[in-house]
Amino acid sequence: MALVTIKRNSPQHIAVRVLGVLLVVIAVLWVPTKMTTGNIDSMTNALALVIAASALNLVIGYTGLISIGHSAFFGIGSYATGVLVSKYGWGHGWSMIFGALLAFVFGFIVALPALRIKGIYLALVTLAVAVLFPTMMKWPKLEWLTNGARGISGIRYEELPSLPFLGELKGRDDRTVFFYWYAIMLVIITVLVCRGIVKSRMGRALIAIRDNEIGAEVMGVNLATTKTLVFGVSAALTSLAGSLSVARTGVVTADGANLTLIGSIVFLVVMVVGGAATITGPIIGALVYVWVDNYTRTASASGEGLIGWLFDWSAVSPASIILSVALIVLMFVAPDGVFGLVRRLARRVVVIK
Amino acid sequence: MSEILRTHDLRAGYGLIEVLHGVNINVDAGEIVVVLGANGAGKTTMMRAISGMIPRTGVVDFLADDIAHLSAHKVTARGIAHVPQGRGTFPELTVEENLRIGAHSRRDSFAADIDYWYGVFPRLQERRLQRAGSLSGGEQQMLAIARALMSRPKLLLCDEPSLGLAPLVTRELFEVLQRLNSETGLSVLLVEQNANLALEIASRVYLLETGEIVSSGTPDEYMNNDAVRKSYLGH
Amino acid sequence: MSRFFQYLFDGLSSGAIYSLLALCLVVVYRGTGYLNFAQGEMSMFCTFLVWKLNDWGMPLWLAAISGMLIGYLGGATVETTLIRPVAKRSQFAVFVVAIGLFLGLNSLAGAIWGAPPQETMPSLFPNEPDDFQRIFGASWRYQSIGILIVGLVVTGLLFALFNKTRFGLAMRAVASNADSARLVGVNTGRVLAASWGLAAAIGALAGTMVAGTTGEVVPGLMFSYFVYASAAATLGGFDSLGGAVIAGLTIGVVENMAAGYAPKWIGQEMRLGVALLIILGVLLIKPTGLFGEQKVSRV
Amino acid sequence: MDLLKVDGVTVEFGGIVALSGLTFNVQQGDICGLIGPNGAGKTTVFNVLSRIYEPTQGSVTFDGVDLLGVEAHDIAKLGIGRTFQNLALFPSMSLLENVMVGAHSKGRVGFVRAITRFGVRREDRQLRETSMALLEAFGLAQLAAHPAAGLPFGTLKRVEIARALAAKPKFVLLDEPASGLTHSEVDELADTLVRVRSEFNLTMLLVEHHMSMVMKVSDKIVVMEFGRKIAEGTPAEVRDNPEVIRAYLGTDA
Repeated sequence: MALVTIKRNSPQHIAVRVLGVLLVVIAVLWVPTKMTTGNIDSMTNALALVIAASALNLVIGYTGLISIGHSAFFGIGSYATGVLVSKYGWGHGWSMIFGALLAFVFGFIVALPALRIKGIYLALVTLAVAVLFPTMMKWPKLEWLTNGARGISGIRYEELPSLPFLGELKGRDDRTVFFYWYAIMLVIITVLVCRGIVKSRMGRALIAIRDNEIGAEVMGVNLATTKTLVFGVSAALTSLAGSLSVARTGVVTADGANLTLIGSIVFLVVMVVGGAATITGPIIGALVYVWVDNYTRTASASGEGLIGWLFDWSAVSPASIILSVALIVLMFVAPDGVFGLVRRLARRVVVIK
Repeated sequence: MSEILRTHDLRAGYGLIEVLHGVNINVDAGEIVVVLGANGAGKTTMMRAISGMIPRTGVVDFLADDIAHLSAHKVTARGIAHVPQGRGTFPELTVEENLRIGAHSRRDSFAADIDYWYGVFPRLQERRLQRAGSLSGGEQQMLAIARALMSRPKLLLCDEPSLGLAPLVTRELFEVLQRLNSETGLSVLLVEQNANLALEIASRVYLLETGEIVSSGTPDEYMNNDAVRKSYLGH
Repeated sequence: MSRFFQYLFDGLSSGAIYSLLALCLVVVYRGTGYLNFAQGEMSMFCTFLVWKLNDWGMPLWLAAISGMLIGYLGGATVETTLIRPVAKRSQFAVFVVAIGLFLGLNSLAGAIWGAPPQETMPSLFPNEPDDFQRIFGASWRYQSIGILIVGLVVTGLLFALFNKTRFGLAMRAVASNADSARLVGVNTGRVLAASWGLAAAIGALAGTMVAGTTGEVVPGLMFSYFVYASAAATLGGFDSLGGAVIAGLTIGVVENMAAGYAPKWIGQEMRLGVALLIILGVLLIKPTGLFGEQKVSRV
Repeated sequence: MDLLKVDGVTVEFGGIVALSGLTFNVQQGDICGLIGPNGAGKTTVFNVLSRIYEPTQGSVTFDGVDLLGVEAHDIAKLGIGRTFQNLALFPSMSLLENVMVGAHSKGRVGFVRAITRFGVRREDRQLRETSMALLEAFGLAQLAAHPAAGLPFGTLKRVEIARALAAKPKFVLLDEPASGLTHSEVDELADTLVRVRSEFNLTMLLVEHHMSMVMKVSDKIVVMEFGRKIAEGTPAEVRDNPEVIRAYLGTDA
């Protein structure tokens, strides 16, 4: 069957893993030193999606609770940072922590209906949350806080921590690199949190809930606390992505792409395309997503190549069309996403026993 | 006697697991054939394979035509009615609607048939406008059988009709089956855990174990066989 | 008092559209157990087609009927080719495909017709400034009366279809117990395709009427209506046709009254918020909706 | 000593009575058989004991604790394990992980410790070892890494028993453990149950249709019909009870 068989924890296996980590480190270092400013910025954008999609993965992929309301948690992080930094003079770090706590509480509350209802009904609750959030932010009664539909702009970033490895914040180029490292740091936190949960008693409990709820309960899994807490953790992580993007762009508006239902859908697409219920999936998914988005945008604008020729008639960038077709096709050919597909192919060559 | 159903090397299962490992049975016109077997032996799977509810391989000859490739609704149209385990009535529909949908595969008028079944089961007529879900277990089983026969089938597949029924009701039910058989010549393939009663009305018996037919014979042979008595009759 | 009647009437008119779209959701849900997240986008896309046919010179009512036919075929095709094959795998796969359709149809419409200026859409009903009737001091526009009548007629036809025809009985049988429906000879595949087709056709009609009131067709045309319809279907219990209609009309009236009587707190901005809070409230208090049936789950 | 006391328990679903005034006790260390026709309410009893169904009347006492005051997820902590008639395994998990989830109520790592990795490795290592030992005891060690999905029914039935034992319960509820097994496997299972009972110092409530097995392993048998108890006693007593023969075992034709 497979060409090579490697024993688990043998020197070869450890060597393969070390090599893998090394490649990732090289790639991470390569981006800010060799890429153009625009591309580094795209990578930062991708990293924000990694955070949001990984967080969503905890809820959908592992626990099996459908949510299309995560854009609201992204929004909570965005507004927490926007409001606290620009109106109350908080530092970015503290605003981010506050946003995460707030999102945790909110996630916890949103998950409460999940204790009684399932499937589409839960999806509807989260739909309501996703649509309600931007509406609330534009509500005239909250205008004193949120600036209504105008949103908050000119959020300063000078007070971000300038740790030595993050570099100094001087000039435009440095700023891009700075936020890249800032994002990497948050991605590492997110991945460690997700991986920590998944590879533990709680992670097994999550999958048990997804696979068979009654079985899980009889084994002693407390459905109520487990579901609400995982939703809370997921919401808190998603809000980090929101804080990050506000710090990066200095602007927050209620209709910003990631704060509306479209944002939730994008997170979902990233998660599914990469591969649900895996740690690596959302990372791959985000890279694929941002690459497709950028590539089709430039190709269709210049009318070059296959994309330009195929979508000659299109009034706007066909990125979403391509992604939605990809999403549907993936459900047919590789329901476990790109990472699942790669892993299946890799197992034909190497098997770890 | 003319043969109505014959399966040859019938295999079926769920997902990757094969439950039926090549079953060969036949039913002649006017017979009541009983299949005995333990829990999990594959009795329900066999019934579902014959009526096209699950993918299957092998040959299912019905009135000399191979129907193994037909989907369930076409099998019904050919003249096989299947009363599934657990009755399978439509709980949200009324009793009368249940009977009407039973005639779905027919194009002719069936009002007389409904009256006929109300005559056979007067309790159904009393409850004709009630939702089937509100009927008692015995009434639901009557309804399920009447509904199946609304299509005027040539063969009735009956999967554990006594499930959850009081002994008295079960006896009544079996009497109805026997009467239908003798009066209309309806052929029946019956799967039953309540082997004692089933053997009373059977013309022939098959024994199914772990997905294979291990023996066949007359009811008398089975009632006098000690091993069978111990395993399936409980005494 | 005339204000009250004005809000009541406006509410019934918009509620009729919510009801229509909610009926689409219920028809699909009853047959298959799925919420069609792409329902609003399917309506929107069909509405663009209606507009295009009309633009090419077809009379509007003929264009609307053609749009419904195209919608029927499209809906049935989507069910057979995209939904049914993945439905065997998991409910989540169906959800993802529906999300894919949502995104795909939305961006496709944007790509074809998205560039400004927005496309102007005529109304199916007389819609000149003086086309109204004054009753109880409220102005009843012919367009609103027309929508209300169409809503009631479609509801009536659906009821007749479900309760009086052989095919309707088969649809209800499939919804009640799909396995048994196959055993009595119902071609369940055809019934499922038909229910998606039917939902898409009604959606096309609803979209055409919505575009007629706003006067333009845009890719985001049906989104808020989809949310309202979800609220109505939730309130009604998702498996009850009557429940969906009553809930749709109720939501229409409630949000119009709320926006009208509390302009400072709710106003036009928070109208959608009212519908969403209804979803949340109903699901927290009675998860199966007001008219839904509690199903006993067995282990 | 009575470990379990079920007293006058009634369960109704929308007007349908699934259990009516059911009363029986199970002694510490016994294997108690629970038999009766399909639909008699045996699985309902299990679902009451696992707190999945709420009785409308009656009381249940386990080891001196009022069971009806305990939440479903705390039942395992009290020392009650169970298997399911139609399996409630976690199909995407390996057999080893399934058994590890079985010991969930014994674990201590929550979200905070999981994220900070405090003591996670040690807990997992211990769990892995005890779970492997259980799989070995049921002859499933070579399948430990195999996902539960796709394995034969009979095998999965054994996995469920192993999973039920992972939390070291005092009392296990076995719902038709022998279904899907061949006759020789049923005999083997009967021996395993008796062995496991003394090894783990267990009390068992056993629902089963294979009469030979129930008669062989049970210390006491409770017979049910239509949600009621119609007889109770030793296997020999039950076998000769005319009421039981009428309702379940059947009379000579």
